[in-house]
Amino acid sequence: MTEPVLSLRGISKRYGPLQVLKNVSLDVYPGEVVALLGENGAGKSTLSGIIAGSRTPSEGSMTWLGQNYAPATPREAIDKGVVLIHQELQLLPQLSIAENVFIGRWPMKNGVIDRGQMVRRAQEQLSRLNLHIPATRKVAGLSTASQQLIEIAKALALNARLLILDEPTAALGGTETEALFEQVRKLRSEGVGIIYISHRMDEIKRITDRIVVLRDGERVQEFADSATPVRTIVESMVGRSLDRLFPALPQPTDRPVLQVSGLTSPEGSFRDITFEVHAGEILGIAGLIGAGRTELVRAISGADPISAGSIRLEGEEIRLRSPKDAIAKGIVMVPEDRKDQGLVVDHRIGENIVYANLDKLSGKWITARAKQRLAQKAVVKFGVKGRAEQHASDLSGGNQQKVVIAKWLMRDPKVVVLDEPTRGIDVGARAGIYDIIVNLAKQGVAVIVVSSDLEEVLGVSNRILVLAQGKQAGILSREEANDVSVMELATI
Amino acid sequence: MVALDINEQSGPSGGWLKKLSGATGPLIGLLALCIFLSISTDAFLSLRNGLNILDQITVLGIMAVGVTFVILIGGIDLSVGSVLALSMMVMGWTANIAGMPMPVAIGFALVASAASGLVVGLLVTVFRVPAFIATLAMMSAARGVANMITDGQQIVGFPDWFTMLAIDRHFGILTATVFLMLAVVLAAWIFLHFRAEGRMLYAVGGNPEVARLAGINTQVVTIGVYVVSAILAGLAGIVLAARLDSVQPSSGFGYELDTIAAVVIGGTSLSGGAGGIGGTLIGVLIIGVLRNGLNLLNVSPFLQQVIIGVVIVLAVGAETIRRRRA
Amino acid sequence: MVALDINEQSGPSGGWLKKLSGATGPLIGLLALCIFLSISTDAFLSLRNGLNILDQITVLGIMAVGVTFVILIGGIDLSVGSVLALSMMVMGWTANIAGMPMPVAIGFALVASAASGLVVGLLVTVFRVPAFIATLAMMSAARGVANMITDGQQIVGFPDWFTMLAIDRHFGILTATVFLMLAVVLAAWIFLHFRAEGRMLYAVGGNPEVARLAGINTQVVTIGVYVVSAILAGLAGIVLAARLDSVQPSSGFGYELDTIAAVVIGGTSLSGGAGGIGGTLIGVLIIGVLRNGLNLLNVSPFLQQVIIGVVIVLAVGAETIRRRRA
Amino acid sequence: AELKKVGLAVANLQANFFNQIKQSVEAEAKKRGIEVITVDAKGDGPTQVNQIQDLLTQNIGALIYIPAGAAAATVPVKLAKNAGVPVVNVDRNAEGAPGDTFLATDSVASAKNVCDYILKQAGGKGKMVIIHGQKGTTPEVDRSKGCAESLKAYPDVKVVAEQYSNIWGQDEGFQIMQNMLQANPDISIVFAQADALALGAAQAIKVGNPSQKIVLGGFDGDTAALEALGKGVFDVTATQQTQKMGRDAVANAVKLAAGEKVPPVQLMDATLTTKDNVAGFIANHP
Ligand SMILES: Nc1ncnc2c1ncn2[C@@H]1O[C@H](COP(=O)(O)OP(=O)(O)OP(=O)(O)O)[C@@H](O)[C@H]1O
Ligand SMILES: Nc1ncnc2c1ncn2[C@@H]1O[C@H](COP(=O)(O)OP(=O)(O)OP(=O)(O)O)[C@@H](O)[C@H]1O
Ligand SMILES: [Mg+2]
Ligand SMILES: [Mg+2]
Repeated sequence: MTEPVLSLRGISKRYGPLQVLKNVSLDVYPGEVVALLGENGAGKSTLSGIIAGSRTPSEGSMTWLGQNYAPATPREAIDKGVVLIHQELQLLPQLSIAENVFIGRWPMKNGVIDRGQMVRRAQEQLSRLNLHIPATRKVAGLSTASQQLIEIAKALALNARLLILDEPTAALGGTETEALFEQVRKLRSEGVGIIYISHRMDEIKRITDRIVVLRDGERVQEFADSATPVRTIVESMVGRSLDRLFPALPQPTDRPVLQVSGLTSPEGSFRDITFEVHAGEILGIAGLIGAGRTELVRAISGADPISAGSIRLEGEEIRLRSPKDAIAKGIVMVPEDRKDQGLVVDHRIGENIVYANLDKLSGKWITARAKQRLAQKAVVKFGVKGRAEQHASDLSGGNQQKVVIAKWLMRDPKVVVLDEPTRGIDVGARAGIYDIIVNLAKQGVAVIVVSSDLEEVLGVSNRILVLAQGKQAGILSREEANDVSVMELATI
Repeated sequence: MVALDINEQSGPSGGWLKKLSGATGPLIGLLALCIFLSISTDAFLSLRNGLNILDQITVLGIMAVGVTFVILIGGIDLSVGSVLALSMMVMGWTANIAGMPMPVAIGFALVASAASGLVVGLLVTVFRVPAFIATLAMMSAARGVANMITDGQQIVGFPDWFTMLAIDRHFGILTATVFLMLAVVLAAWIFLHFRAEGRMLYAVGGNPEVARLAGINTQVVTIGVYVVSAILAGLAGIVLAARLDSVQPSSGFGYELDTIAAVVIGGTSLSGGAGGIGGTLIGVLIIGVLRNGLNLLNVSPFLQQVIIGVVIVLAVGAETIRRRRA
Repeated sequence: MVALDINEQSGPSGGWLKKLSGATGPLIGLLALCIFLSISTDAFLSLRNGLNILDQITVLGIMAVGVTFVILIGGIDLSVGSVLALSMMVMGWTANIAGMPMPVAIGFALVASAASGLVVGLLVTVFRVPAFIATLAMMSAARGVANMITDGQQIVGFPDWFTMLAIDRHFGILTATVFLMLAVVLAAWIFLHFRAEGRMLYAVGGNPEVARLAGINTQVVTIGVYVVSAILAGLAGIVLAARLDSVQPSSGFGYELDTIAAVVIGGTSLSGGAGGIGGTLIGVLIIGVLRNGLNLLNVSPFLQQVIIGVVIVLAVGAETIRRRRA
Repeated sequence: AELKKVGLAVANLQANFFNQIKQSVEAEAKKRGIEVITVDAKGDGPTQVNQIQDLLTQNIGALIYIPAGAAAATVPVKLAKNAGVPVVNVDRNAEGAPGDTFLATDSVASAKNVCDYILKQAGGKGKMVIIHGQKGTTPEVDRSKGCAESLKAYPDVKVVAEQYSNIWGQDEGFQIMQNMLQANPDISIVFAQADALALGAAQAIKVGNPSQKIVLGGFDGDTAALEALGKGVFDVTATQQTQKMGRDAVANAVKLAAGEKVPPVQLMDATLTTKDNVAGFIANHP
């Protein structure tokens, strides 16, 4: 066998008293795709950061092509050919796509930036990913999916010898994921070493050669064969057996809670949408990226205005001018972007939970104890791994997501909208979130789940509304719905 | 279990000190300053001088409370000095030229202040003018109006009971104006810590979009905060009028930067969402004690400017170094 | 393949207007102002008055370039007025009291300015003092030092060739100082648009963490920007000295807010990462034309303050409304 | 009692006029072996009240008070009297609470002299502009009044524009003059109410390079301005006797501290200064 491009030996990382990585060793060979799996908070991103020079290990050593390797800055790592696609988007919204793709390494000619070349080369990278947007456009206002693809284009433009992809597909739909895989396979055949991090098991099986599992910062197991049954891999990740991902759905009642008819957005991102959700029912909303799902549910929860149509709650027509109106009436939304819309990440978990319940406390004295009780109850009830007085930014993505859900469910809502509820969340935690969703339905709540993960919509929905380019393509019952029928409607 | 509303900045443990929201560094600075001055001058450590300092910080203290609110929601207010002047002139004109009773004059002054705050609030929320620009414009406009009321002239001489508010030391200790400042500080502290509306400021400052999606009416909060800041600036103007027994339209020139400095020295973050009143009080005291001390030390006026610059940096830089160690 | 994003198709087209990055509203405001003044006063629309306005904005224009850089990286610089005074006094002292040749004096002045910028830059990066506080402290300290150089006295009378720089209109049009300002503006524009270092400012201002991960040395960029801003403030001080044929330590008082206002009116965002020199030039012109016009109209000084406030808001608010329509 | 320590509260050290008084007070006190504690209000009235409180805390024997702000505040004098400290007001005096004595230039008369001079120089006719100080301040009001009296005798002089400065600054003078020349190219007489304004205006005239001769008068007798006057940069000023004011202030403070009586108002002339007599003032400022 050839030399590994990168070897890690005994890497540990501590944040104060918290040990995030323990004695991790890993080799990556040219032309292979290594899957790095683990629960939220297992230390995958931390390890990636260490390899890419954005964090320094507390202990341990690395070698790069046989040489000692200890990058002090991301720049050093990039110069060697180690490229990391971060889990969080790292784009500058005010600059053009082309400038983002070449950030910090803009092509120069005669001492000035060669804009012509820059745009041309950026455009090439975009088309490799089937993204047909002018590279001169500003990043601001692009959908999350497009931004994620630009992030990938940024890495592709770097001629990496080792590419780390930290959950690149969390914000992508099926077609975009295919385009990405094609590029990954191409790089692999060119001898690039690849570390691939994802929570989507189907992807892991399709694209990776070898699976390394981290648990609580330790390397617990390696599966040389990607044909290993998912159940085995998952058990190794979570340290216990997970009998099923999706719980049994309850039978919905025939009492409609939310009725939407002819709903149209002012910008036309969705048009003439009509459906109803019953008490105890879970309605899935599926569609391709950019189909207008997020816009639709934002309008239902009062975050965006509508230009036509009506919303009825328990038979009564309601007008929503702001999220405040919707919340007061019992409609709450878990937004798709937890960092920008769901949480004040610099504030404590407890404070974040209180923020969603301030109207209940309004006019009364908020004592520390009252807040504490509310927050602690939420933390315990929804199994957040953390304490109420911790900062939200200290939690892993999955636990942050649970905090967002918890802050709303403390209100006993009538309608709960969840937009991409398990984006970036590990299988174990995912099962927990599905349990929460199904429990809500059991208690008679009307639930709407928007998801780009087809398995997920199929698994938790009583019925599925499919959107295609802003139009309602159809509603499928649980019996009618399968990946083929949903995709057919979605690509109309 | 640890109390929840401990400071917004650092770890979960710790006692009352933590309530100061990241102002531990400045607090240490303040104490060091006081110890140094007590040793190096005779006059500093005396009840009389302490009371003088309290007198001297009333105006700054009252304004700083309003500006703390503004900075907490991630805004900025450059208009407080001018609104203070506007309030003074409205009060002086109503009382001494229109001849109405003092309480009515004070009422008018506060209404005029509130109105300028409302204009700023509407500009910021409805017309999306950046707070820096909206309040800069108000700084210019309110000063102009204050000047126009009497064509730039001052007005002297108010009823005795009014000026006595700033002079009479009740129980031999606190003047009514100092008492007013302490009451404002206390009320603001309670409001921020224990009222839902107070916590809303932190939410809006932390992330306005998250706050809006959480059902907080960010526009109302923002407008309210600018109105309160302007009213407190107006109140500070009234206190100043009592202290000077006169009003003049050039009053409060340059106070906006002093006030913001006090708030930021006290640990409230200019990006919003973190900080509090306790820190602001420390910031105000640092500025007050420093000015008082430099005068007592007989430092030449030009050197004073240099020292003030250095101490401001030390007070804020100490906090950074303390945190880095932790 | 399904088109990804409807709005994302709107292309790269758009002419030179787009280059002004969000300053179209202010540009319209500037034009409206000029048209109004041309109609309402005879004196406004003449070559000579145009050249006067250019003369009058040189100092502000040069400082605004440096402050644009600072605001682009998400910082703020309150020290420019004081650094200007420091530079003037260092130059005056070196030339007239130490008796060295003018070019040496100018060199010393620029070195002193650069040093104060370096101190600010180090405070901001290494000691993590917020830029607002670091530059506020420098504002106080540099003013104090400027005063101490001559114990508050002014220095009058420089060589003829020096003062002629601000007087002699070469080819009957541009004085050397106006030419210098235009050169600074042009160089800055080219730097920001075409040099990698210029684009780094946008990256650091847009998101310092992203910039860091992309391998940009944000600390060096930040320090460099504060040094350049201080040097330009010092250069503005030299221009002012030539213009007034004298230096005094009170010069430049309050210029910091004027400068920031000009930059922000020109569409550069106070949160960093967006804006540019073209907009700043428009902002500087709006302020210059407005002051000139109000004087030509013989508007009373108090009313001028009100009008300036209103125009600032209109210039910035117009941009918002324009964008909302679009 | 013998005066050992005197407090000096200056309105604004950035103004040359006040700075000269300060230096004179400090020099005189040093000669007499008296300690001076100087504070600078930077033009802000409330700051000055604070500073005077601090001075009184240090048991000064007398207070030399140059009031800050548009007009004098009464509170500092009241505070000092409460503490039993005698007060020498300089330059400005507050109605209702005057100091024990008041030293100042007779601004109205001196301004009249300056205007008389420039109007005569201009041949008693022509277009005139006035650059005022900060609107509403005592010196601005007095100097306007003095000049207005002078103008009564010259019906052929037409005042075509008046503008106000905000901080009595040189660059303001420059800008205002430049704009005035723009609006009225044929003016021949300028009265600038302070030397800094006059210096700025002179520079603007130099830049504008008009065909007619423009007569320019200032006020104050700032050290730098006197030198400029000697070089013919402008035509006339009224030199205030800052050195004498400083010396007298200390002398009066000493007398008051000893319990002696002094006159409540002591006005002194500002000497009309032109190129002819300026040399003496430069060598030895009055
Ligand atoms: N700067 C930090 N300070 C303290 N703790 C941190 C810091 N960064 C990460 N952690 C902690 O380190 C642990 C590992 O985090 P990491 O982001 O590497 O997890 P991950 O495996 O990538 O999880 P996910 O699947 O959610 O992305 C978590 O418990 C996290 O809370
Ligand atoms: N902030 C924005 N500014 C401009 N256009 C936007 C913005 N956000 C979304 N859009 C556009 O609105 C359309 C619908 O996007 P939406 O986010 O609703 O799609 P979606 O089906 O929810 O996909 P996703 O999985 O990305 O959330 C897309 O064309 C998108 O580009
Ligand atoms: Mg991760
Ligand atoms: Mg979506």
